Amino acid sequence: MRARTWVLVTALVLGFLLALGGASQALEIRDGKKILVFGARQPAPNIDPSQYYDWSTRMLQQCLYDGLLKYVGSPPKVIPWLATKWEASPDASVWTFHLVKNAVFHNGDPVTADAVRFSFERTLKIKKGPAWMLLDVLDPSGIAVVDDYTIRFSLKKPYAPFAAVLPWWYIMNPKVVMAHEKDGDMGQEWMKDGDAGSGPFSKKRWEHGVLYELEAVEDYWRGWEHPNHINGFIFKLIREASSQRIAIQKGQCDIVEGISPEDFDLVAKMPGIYATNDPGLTTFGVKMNNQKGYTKDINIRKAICHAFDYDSLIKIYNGNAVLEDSPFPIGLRGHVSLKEKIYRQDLQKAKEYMKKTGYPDGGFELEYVYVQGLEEERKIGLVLIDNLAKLGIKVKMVPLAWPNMVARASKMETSPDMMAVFTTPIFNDPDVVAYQYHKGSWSKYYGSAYYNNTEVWDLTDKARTIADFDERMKYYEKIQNMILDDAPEIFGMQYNRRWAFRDHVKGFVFCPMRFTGEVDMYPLYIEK
Amino acid sequence: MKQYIVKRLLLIILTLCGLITVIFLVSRVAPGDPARLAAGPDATEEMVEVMRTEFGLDKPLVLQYIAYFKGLFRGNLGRSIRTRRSVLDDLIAFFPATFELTVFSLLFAVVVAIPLGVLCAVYRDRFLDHVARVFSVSGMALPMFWLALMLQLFLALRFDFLPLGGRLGMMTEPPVKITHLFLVDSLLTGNWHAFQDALRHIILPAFVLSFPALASIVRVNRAEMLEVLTRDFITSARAHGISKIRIIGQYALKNALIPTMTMVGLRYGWMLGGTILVETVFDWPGIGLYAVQSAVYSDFQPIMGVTLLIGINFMVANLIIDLVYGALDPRVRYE
Amino acid sequence: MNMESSILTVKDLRIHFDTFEGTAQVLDGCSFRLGKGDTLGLVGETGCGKSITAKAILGLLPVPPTRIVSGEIRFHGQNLLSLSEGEWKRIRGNQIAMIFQDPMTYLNPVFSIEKQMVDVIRGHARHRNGSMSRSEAREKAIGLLDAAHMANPRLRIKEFPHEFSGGMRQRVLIAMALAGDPEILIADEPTTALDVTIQAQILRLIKELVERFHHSVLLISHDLGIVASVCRRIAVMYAGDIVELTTIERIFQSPSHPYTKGLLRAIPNLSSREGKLVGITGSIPDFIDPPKGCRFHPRCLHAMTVCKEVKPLLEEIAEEHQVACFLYEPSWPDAARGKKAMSQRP
Amino acid sequence: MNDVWTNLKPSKTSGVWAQWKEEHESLFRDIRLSLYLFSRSPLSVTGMILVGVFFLVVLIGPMIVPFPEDATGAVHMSQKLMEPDSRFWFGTDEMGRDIFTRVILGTRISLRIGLIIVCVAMGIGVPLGITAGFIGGWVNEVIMRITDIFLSIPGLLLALAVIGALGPGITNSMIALSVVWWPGYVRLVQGKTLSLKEEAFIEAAQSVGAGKARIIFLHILPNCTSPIIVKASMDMGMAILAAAGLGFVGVGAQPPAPEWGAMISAARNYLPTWWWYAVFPGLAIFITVLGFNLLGDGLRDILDPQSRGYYRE
Repeated sequence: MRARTWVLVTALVLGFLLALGGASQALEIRDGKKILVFGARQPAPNIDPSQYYDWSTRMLQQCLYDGLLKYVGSPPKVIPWLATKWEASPDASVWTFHLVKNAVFHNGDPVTADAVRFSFERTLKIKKGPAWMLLDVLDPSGIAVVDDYTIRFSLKKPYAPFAAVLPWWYIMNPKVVMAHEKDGDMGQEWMKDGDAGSGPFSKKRWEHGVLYELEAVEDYWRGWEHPNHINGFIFKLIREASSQRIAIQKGQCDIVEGISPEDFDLVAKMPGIYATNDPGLTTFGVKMNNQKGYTKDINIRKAICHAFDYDSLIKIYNGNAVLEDSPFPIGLRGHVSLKEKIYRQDLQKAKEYMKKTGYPDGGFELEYVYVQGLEEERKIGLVLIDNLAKLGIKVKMVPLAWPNMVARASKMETSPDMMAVFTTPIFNDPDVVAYQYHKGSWSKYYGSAYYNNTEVWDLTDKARTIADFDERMKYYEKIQNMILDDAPEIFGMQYNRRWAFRDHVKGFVFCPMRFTGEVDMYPLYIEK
Repeated sequence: MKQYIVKRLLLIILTLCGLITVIFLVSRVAPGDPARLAAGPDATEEMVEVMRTEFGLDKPLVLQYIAYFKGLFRGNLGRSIRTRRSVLDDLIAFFPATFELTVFSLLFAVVVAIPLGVLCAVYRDRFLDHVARVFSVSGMALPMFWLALMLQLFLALRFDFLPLGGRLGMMTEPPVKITHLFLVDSLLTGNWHAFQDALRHIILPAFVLSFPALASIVRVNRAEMLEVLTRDFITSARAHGISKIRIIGQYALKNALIPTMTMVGLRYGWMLGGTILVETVFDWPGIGLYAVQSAVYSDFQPIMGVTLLIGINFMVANLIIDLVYGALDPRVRYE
Repeated sequence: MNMESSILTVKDLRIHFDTFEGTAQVLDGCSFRLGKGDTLGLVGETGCGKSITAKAILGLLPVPPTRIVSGEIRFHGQNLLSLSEGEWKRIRGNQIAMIFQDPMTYLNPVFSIEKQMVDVIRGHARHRNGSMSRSEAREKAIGLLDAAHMANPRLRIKEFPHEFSGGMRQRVLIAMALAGDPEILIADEPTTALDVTIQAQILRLIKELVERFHHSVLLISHDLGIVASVCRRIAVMYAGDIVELTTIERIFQSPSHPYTKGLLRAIPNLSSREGKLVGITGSIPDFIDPPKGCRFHPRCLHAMTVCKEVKPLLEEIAEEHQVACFLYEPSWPDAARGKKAMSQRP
Repeated sequence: MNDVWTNLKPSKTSGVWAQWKEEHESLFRDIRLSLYLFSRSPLSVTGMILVGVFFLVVLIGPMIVPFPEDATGAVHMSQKLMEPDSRFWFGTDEMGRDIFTRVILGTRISLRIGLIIVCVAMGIGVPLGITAGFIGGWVNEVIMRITDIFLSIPGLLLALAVIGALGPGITNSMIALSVVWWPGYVRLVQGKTLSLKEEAFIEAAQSVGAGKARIIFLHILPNCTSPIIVKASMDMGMAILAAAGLGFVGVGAQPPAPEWGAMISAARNYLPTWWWYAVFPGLAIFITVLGFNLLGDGLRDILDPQSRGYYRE
């Protein structure tokens, strides 16, 4: 009797579950609108363009807001957006921009020079997010509204890359922002979830920790490139690589950003799915503390550079990466290939360098600090343990939460022996990378090497004041060579940026200036 | 009775204060520099300072401590550095999910475990009993997170009838927020589609979360039943010709339920802890997940918030259990 | 007393009790009869197997660990040991009811007296295949409590066991026992758990009720006095055997079995629950390997060689007087008797 | 039944020393009973065997594993994520390391975790518990209130908070778990001590003027051991489980240590295709914890019957 009841119960339960069983759908067509689903690992809890940016945040900002200029394509080009054209004074210190006349914010207000001034001022005053990019070259006082559709920036000092920065400074609607000001916070509280933009998409559903839904502004002032453009998309948080892979495989997502290299190769072969594979500008390097501990000794640094198995980097990415051949990323404006000079694994050389040090056969331990939970960095650390063991150097893996890592890097004394760092040039100009080796970058996470070469610094300072690029190139070639000779870090690789798409998603344009998972949703369209 | 509850509540508040102090002290051991994270990686020193003042991290520890309490009374739990939002807002956003999950799991566990426990006691050392015992012992040995992964692997992937994670399908409009518990709200608003979807999503996580609880409640209930069934009043009941069903289902069970209740209360707390793991696996947007992410980020205000909230929950739950005692056992008096 | 009039016959009942140390032979072939309106007292030290006998009669022994090895219990000629659980229910409370040792533990602590009594009463009603409403049952319960001399039952019936004194609870239990007005009332040490003054009241109550309702009574006690005050006949039990079976008068006039004599000598301190007789040296033997032959012989002053070998059986030594002791075997030594005795052993 | 039992026992007699004798007589009897019960419960025996195997593996692990270096940081990118076969019984992981090796050597870490946490917890909890129970009064109040604070939230959460502060790592997670584990022992021991204080033989001992220390060490402690042992054996399993949990959310043991929880969390990214990576470490945890739980169960049934089918944290 018992047995039977149990069988019955289980049967019922199973039946119930099956009854619940629902088919999982691909692209959602909701009352004729084409809504994409984008699977992302990282939330965007604060989308105020003046307060914060990271890849997920900026992806949404790019949808809700417009900048004066915009980065598109690979190699990245800066194209006019809210600005139609611009002029720079020969010494790169005064910049004038002419705005389009037909741009409107989501609430219908026109986008005017005032709005532009307000937006730049706001960011500079709040001193958060992108502020650092211009903080020491631009003062609010330096921003002049010439007429409704013309604005002029007079910089404190010449700054050649100025235009390259502007795509990341989004224009907000002063009326909307100030309408929500609370005790002089310039609307910071409200703008966390607010929408004061003129971008191609507007806010629809905001469920923090779950998803964000945006819908297309059908009469976007710049129009849409394709008649079948998407009518909106859901930015869905799927924190696990494996879950993302399943989501795309089952068609619960139309685009996913973060699945493991192994999985990318698998899904790429699946019917109904394609995966892009584009060389990125993000470099991986293991910064070594040039001024403290064992790694102060250039020979030890060179020994390490020669001991490291660079091919394993490629293997970790299943072949979807290229090794750096210079301190500057391949594909960045001003990069010079130093193939014959760059360090490659050569235990012989490595051992020779070790001989020149006080520790011919190692016998000491180095810290390898990396970001808690970053798969690739963890794997690379494991490779280091394996490789440096051959020099008798022990490696201690120290995963840290990002803030703690940044904190450690902020002081020369605490900056780790070796620190895994991914860096993406924030704008397409050699200065942005060169400056990482400048004293000015000390105490920044990308300056954690505390690279110390006054000559390089002077060259960098000089180069950024020259308007003519070919002239500047000479400096940067020199800089790249000098940095390489000092072996301040293990120059690693640039991994390929990959996304997996359901194949009805078309029109994706890759741009290496965008961060890791960031996709420009504007040009996407559906073809079924 | 009234004084009893008041006294208990006071005690709870006292404990909470202690809790806050402990966590606060712990939190300030943290090596990290929250302000720097808040400012963002590229921030200049100047920008970091802006953040530091904004988060009040520039003040000495004691002042921060006092400030925290002050804020507490104004319902201000500080701000999360990771999400850059007020912790209170985050908790309000995430707690209902956790609450729904734990309560659902607990109900499930109780409803299944108590009859099962009784059956095991009645059919002691018979097939069912052995099965249930093996199951209940292993129930407590199974790593929740692993069980979760395996279920995802085999149930959700192999046969496609249960969703992998989340609280609702992303295309399902969440029901009108009344209690913020999707299952309840969708029923209240008669939104059958949402209800079905919510149910489908909660089954796996709830099952995993309830598994250990189920196991231990079965054990306790079985043991209690066995013990009660040997008591004299059972013998006398039999001697007076009371039917077996009534003896087991009423005379014995009501006695056995008393200790079982304690375990239930205890388990509620453990479940709240378990959400840390389960929510991580099932991407369940609750405070467990919130806590983990905050911890990994050593973002402390949220951790304190969560600790506080769960502490309150746990203690109130136990208070309720103690009150349930009264209903079950006439001998209990509240002084 | 003759076979026909007896309604309950216990014959050669052997009960074993499995412990991890071995099998305890707690009842070793005990036999007695109970006639209509008869009142029999079962006396012996604590743990001589009295309660077990009682529980056996109601089929309340937990199986395992107890095993009824042999013998039969006949109620109106029907062997109770062959009954199914379902049939038992009809007997229990309806025909044979029991009053228990310790009123503290025999009432369910989490239910009101009302509920417990109502359940019992309606249960009986159902067995008499006529159902009864809660309110009716309640009225009857109140009546019974009243009969058991419970002060204002109508109020107190609502209360829970822990709100009653020991004596009161015993009254409740008695009332419950009467609920199905049974033919046989088994009272297992009904007063031991109570203090002396209450004891008297309860005994008086039982006597009164017996006279009123003409139950047959099996009163189990370690206290000769108590038994004497209620019963007409008495069976003395030692270590699972009935050693002497006779009327109250005779037991006091001419106690025959050495153990009985010991008991009488020991009366004063018998009620001290030490399970040890001052009148007799030594204490109850180990049930797991009991002494061969007469179980009493290790403590017996008159023990003969035969006692160590052969187990004596109950023999009529006078009208309504049976003793199990070789001292009263007229033609001893007699191999045949010995053999007969032997052949009786399993 | 009861009266039969009382008679199977030797009759009581009064007096301290006689009582002592009785204590011991019953002790032997208890031991006989224990062995009998234990051998009669298949589950307990299974537990015993599982734990035995566990310790065996801890001891001979390094001798039997095919690729010991894989547990200490060797990587073989060329053979990553290979299916289980005759060479790699459990397959290989994302760095081409032999999962079998790592699972086997993982036992050592788990054992260390379990032992340290339980020992520290006992080291803190037992003395506090006895002090609280024995001295009583405000001392008791203070200790128990503090204990309550720690028991007022789920252990895992508190541990998480502590780690959040100390930073991830196996040592820190052990510290964190010890911090949340001791209150259980305080509760247990304090309760036991209180009840023992009432016991006749303690009072007797006091009446004959035995010193506090003497009473604690000769009477109270020995009588607390059974429940402590039982809890400890249970906690071994639970501690291992908890540590694995922390490893899984990524704040526990760190690479290249072959800690099971951490292995599973790394393996997550390779589900479902490379299922074996996640499956085997999980099984290892399960079997180990199961062993300790069963053993604890068995022990409790025989050593500490009054605590019946379960114990409380």
